[in-house]
Amino acid sequence: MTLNDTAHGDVLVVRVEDSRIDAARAPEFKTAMIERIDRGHVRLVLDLSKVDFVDSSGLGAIVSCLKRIGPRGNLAVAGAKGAVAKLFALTRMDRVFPLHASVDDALKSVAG
Amino acid sequence: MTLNDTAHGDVLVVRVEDSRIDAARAPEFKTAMIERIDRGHVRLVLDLSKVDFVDSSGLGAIVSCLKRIGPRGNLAVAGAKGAVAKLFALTRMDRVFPLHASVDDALKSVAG
Amino acid sequence: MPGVVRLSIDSDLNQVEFIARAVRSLCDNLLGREDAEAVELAVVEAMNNIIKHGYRGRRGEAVDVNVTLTRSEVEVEVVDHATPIPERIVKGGEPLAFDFDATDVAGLPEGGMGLTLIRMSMDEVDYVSRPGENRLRMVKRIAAS
Amino acid sequence: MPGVVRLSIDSDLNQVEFIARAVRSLCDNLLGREDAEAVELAVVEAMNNIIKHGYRGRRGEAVDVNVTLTRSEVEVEVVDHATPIPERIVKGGEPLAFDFDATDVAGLPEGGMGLTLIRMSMDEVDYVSRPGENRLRMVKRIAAS
Ligand SMILES: Nc1ncnc2c1ncn2[C@@H]1O[C@H](COP(=O)(O)OP(=O)(O)O)[C@@H](O)[C@H]1O
Ligand SMILES: Nc1ncnc2c1ncn2[C@@H]1O[C@H](COP(=O)(O)OP(=O)(O)O)[C@@H](O)[C@H]1O
Repeated sequence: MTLNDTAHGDVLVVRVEDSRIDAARAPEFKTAMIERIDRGHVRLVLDLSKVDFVDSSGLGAIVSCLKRIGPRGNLAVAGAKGAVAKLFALTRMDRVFPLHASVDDALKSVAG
Repeated sequence: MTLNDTAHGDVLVVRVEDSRIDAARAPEFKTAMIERIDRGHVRLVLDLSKVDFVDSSGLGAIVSCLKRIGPRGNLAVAGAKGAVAKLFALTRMDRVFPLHASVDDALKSVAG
Repeated sequence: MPGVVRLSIDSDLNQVEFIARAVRSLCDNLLGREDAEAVELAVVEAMNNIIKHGYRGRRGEAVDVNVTLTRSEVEVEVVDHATPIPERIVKGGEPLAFDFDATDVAGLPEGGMGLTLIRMSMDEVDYVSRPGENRLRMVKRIAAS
Repeated sequence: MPGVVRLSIDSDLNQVEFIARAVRSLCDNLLGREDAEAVELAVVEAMNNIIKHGYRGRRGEAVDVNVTLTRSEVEVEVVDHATPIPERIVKGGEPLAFDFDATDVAGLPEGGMGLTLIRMSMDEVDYVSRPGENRLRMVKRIAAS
């Protein structure tokens, strides 16, 4: 699981470089994200533009990150498309994570 | 196996509408082609532009057609690309059937 | 004439994506992109469940997937020889997995979504558990064109 | 961690394209297009031979294909329980299938090209025949990038 970090002011943009966040990869993804949150990155944009498949375990890991952040900050999702956007809609997690077409849009929504 | 016929003067252009000419389809393909030859169509252009896979059985069926035509006429191949063009090259059948990029080019080579 | 392919992997989460890719490629000519993606999701969720819950992460067991392609439907049958899904869960009626309060972050579900997703993604789902063998049969109908 | 998928079809030429598609999709991320096409051709030729010559067109028998994906190679093993390839053909040394006279139309080969194509398409090919089981193992190495 390769994650690419870019800081934008106090927001960290994390781009997932793998094409899948599935049950095999979710634990590693979650650990890597939690590690960033615990280092104090509580305003995050998760860039899923390179991801074309997420399963319920991957989605659960994303939800865990939001819980870890809690009231201290926020997590916005950018670039979800196709089957990935569909999963957020099916599970109604799009009510929790509004889907932003671009990282720029997501940055606005998560800025402190 | 769907074949699409277009007459150009005394040349019959036969376009293969399936994406594969493999061992499962070769007998039917051969029968349909031989039927055209036996009806007197001895100048043929075989348009493979929609085909993306031919195996040795499919190639053998094309060779059979040429044999059936014999010295009475000719068979030119148009539109072979990717794996199909590669098969003609690997088997050196490109010495027997020069590969024409377009049906127009093939028509010139086969005209009586 | 239907296409029938049997696929099999070890009970290892890392292998599931290979089945996913193979099943996708088998569906792709028959189903549109969205329906093929739905089948992929259902197959992945079913296999993950078997490996995580059925075999409890134990490797070295087989998970089999039978794919049948006809003019009217794609049928995927996932077969295992592990602990079955508990009957109360199979018979659980309408799933409430996604009926959560979106404003209560701490209460959001992190799991328990797989079976609901399977039901939502496919047109027919049935589960037959016999001693030593469980079969989850999932059907996606091909949209008339 | 290697990907290992077992695939199986009935001994029916109409089923071969499904294996071809599945194997293609498994190779596609690892091999370039040309190499993936070469693997597809070799697998199809091997399966056609088993069905035509090994099982003599008899349906209802299994043809198995094991695909192993590693960082360095794609290995495809085709397994059958039919008549083996005659030893004189396996040991036939360098194939002369394509050494024909292109100007002698009547003498052009219409068959006998499959095994030569398999050898040309793959980097390693070996064949092990034991009583009741034949294994054709074919390897395509992944080009260093
Ligand atoms: N193949 C299976 N074998 C045994 N138990 C299963 C299986 N699939 C599902 N279950 C049970 O059903 C529950 C709900 O499954 P699911 O909706 O996929 O969510 P999750 O896997 O995230 O818990 C699981 O927690 C498990 O107890
Ligand atoms: N799997 C097999 N089982 C039995 N005999 C085989 C098998 N594969 C090939 N052969 C034999 O080897 C010959 C050459 O095979 P091949 O080069 O593929 O050409 P073709 O299949 O067109 O004859 C076949 O004609 C057959 O006699």
